[in-house]
Amino acid sequence: MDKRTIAAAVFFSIVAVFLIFGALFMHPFGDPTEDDMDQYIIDNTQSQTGADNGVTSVVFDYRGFDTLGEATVLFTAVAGVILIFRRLKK
Amino acid sequence: MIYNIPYIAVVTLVLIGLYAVIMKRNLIKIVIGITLIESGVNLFLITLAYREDSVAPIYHGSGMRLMSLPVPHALTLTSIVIGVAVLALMLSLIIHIYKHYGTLDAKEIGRKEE
Amino acid sequence: MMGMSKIVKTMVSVALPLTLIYGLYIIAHGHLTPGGGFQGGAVVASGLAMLVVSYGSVWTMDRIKEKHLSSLESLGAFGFIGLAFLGLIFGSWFFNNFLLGNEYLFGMIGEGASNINTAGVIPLMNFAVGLKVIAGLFAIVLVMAYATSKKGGDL
Amino acid sequence: MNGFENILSDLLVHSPALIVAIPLLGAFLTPFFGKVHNTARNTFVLIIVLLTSFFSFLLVHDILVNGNIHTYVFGGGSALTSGGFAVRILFQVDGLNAFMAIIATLFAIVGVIYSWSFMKEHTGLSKYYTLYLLMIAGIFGMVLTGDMFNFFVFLEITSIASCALIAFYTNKGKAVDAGFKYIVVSATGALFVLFAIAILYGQYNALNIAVLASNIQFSFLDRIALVLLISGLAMKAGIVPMHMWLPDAYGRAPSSVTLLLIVATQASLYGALRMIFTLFGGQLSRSVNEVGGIEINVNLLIGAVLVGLAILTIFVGVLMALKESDFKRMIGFAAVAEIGYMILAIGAALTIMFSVNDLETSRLALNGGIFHIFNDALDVGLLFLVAGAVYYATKETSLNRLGGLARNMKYTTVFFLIGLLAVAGMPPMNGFSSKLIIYQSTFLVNPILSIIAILCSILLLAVFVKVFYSAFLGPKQAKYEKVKEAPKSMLVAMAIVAGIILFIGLFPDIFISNVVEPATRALVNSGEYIQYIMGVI
Repeated sequence: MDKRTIAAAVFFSIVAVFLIFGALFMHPFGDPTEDDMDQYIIDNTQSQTGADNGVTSVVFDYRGFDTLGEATVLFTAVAGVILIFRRLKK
Repeated sequence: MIYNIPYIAVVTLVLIGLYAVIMKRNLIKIVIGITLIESGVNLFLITLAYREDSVAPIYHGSGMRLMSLPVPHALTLTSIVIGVAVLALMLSLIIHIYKHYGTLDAKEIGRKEE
Repeated sequence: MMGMSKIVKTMVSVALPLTLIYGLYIIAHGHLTPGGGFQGGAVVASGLAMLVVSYGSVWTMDRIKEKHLSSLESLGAFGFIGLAFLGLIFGSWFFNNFLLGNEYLFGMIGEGASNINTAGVIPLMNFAVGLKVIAGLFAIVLVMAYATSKKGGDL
Repeated sequence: MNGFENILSDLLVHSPALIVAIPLLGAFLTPFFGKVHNTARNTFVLIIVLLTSFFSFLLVHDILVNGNIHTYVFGGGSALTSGGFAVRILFQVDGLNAFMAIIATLFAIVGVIYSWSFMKEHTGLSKYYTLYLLMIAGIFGMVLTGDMFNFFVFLEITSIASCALIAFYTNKGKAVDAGFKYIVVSATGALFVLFAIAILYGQYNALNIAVLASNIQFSFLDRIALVLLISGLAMKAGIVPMHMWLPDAYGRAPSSVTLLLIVATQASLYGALRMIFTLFGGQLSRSVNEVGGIEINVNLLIGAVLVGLAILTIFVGVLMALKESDFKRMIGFAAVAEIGYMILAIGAALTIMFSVNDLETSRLALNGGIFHIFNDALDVGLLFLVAGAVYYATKETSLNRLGGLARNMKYTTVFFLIGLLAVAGMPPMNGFSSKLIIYQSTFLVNPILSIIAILCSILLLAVFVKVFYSAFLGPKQAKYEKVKEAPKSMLVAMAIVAGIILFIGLFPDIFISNVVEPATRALVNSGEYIQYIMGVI
């Protein structure tokens, strides 16, 4: 047991205690304390976006910019992987 | 208490992952740890979406029943794709590290770098 | 890696078209049923990954270059952001759903009915993202498999 | 004339979106230009960056001169729907965002100019420029967004792009290892951030920063979220317990990439500031806790922890820089120390605000901290550019083998001298003016802190004077007989940064009153940011 392991173990146990307490403080499963924003989306999706699938309307319309970011992340990863495995000599 | 069991599961997953990241020396195990944290967080997001007695937010044939929240579904989708991207990059770096050092042990690599 | 046995190859050649059609179906119906560009793209890409597994990465790399996949992916990404820019031009906001309410293409507002001609730009974006994800995931799998194969190495 | 002004005001409205969208568009198109010709691609990238800078300038100018706050709703419509939900993603830009946007714009331009000759000998340049533009877009997204989840997405774009670029020299095992270390730390940090976002979403069912800030109650779960947010972002900012990735990543990456990495690090720091001062800002001022009959002021606790970490960061950075013999890694450790100075100022501001209740001094400290963000980027950036130029000319980074370069690389030597004086906080340079403010304000917290900070600064000077003496002065070496001065594009890039350093060093007041003050004001008056969205005063 070197010093680094002990420090890591202490850090880990602190995180564990706080997270488990946090889980006990969460609202009961299946009964969110606040759901007004999502209820608004559910009520208005069809008239505002025309889509039948609520999740797709959020993904591509209400939070479309996130999806652009997400597509960019995948693009970045592909570019990165190809860059890493490129041929080094011209 | 019984209603908090999904959250306990989430925290357990996250903690197992965190344990692997900070305690393990094998690079593949570190990557598995990060993936586990990621699954925990995704599970947490999906858990937040559920309302009792609800159906998926698709209108056709739902019969005006209570629907689960759509935003966490969208966030989880984004987060999963990001996870795939990070995983791909980490694994390709590991392939290269193995080519250079012939080992995946973090300590061994540190020694060979000196 | 020279690929797997004949049985596996035959099975893949039977399963591959079905997988592709299923994936494309998921992409096309993204705004109506569970799924969408990402999910359908992942299905198609996994079908193509089957090809890599059964026939070997060198065989696949001889036929499909990662350069072309990368261009295809750029095209998909460009289509996606291009639709967003069209929203800025025709709908006066970036990412505006400018096709909604027109009479010709995807303009209808589907009141409960599963009509594919609905939801404005969402189906088009699904196609763009689908193309992107197919090309992107397949490129990642192909490049990583090629890099670890015996003959391969750097691209 | 009127039509032109109309177009300009239209562009101003759309500029927050375009600043991010144009580099993304450029990144998607770069591979096609790469097929045509190398020069065509480089020109295209430069045009994209200049176009981005134009919109950034338009936006920043309006914010700094007129004091407006800009919002942009993606998809259109008003920011809030009936009932007060921010359903769509918002960009919200105030003084602090504008300040960060200035740094990102400046370094994007300088980095692309520098890359022009610096990278030209390598293969895979199409992908390099693609990732470079993606990193620029990611940084801009991080510093402009007003939505928590959007922040996370851009955080990931930045870290994935920078990880791939850190491992650019794939023939060197150390570079690949540095990239792996970076991606592990930043992926873990980003997942912490996402976890915190999920906790906040589960409680308040909102993702917009302003909406969340107006609802937040500082319950037990909120505190866990705050700690997760700060620790996740601190990992990415390189504060001491998690600093080990930083010198490796800074040192092994190509210098042009390091330039953007500095900005990415500071964007994470900006995120932490935004979370502390805006998201939890309304609650922090009255968060007194009772634990077993003893009253604990949470803010004072945060301030004290920050000050402690900062001193540790400065100390570790300087000591490791003393021992290091690799040129770029040494500058990396100096960068760790410089980050410590920023945290020191912010911690001192929090401590003063809640212990002495002296708003004027705490504002001064914040001014110093924010000013130092800019100065640190410039100083460390210039040093890395010089190190890159030396590497380009000699293909050598070990200080033990470098020597006598001043004869053949005159301009580079001058730029190194400027960077050296600036990073150590010597009078005519910009580092002096910000560090002086930091010393003044920390003196009020505890004189010892201020003395330690000054001593470390002097040590830093000693470190770099040693480098200057051994690498640039000293006897002429036979193997560096034919070393040439760096190419023009690299000299231009260094000259831009050095010129700004000298300008700010000579006229710090102009800069502070026009750029730093609005940022500090935005940071302290978080109510403005929140109420602009909520529409209630």
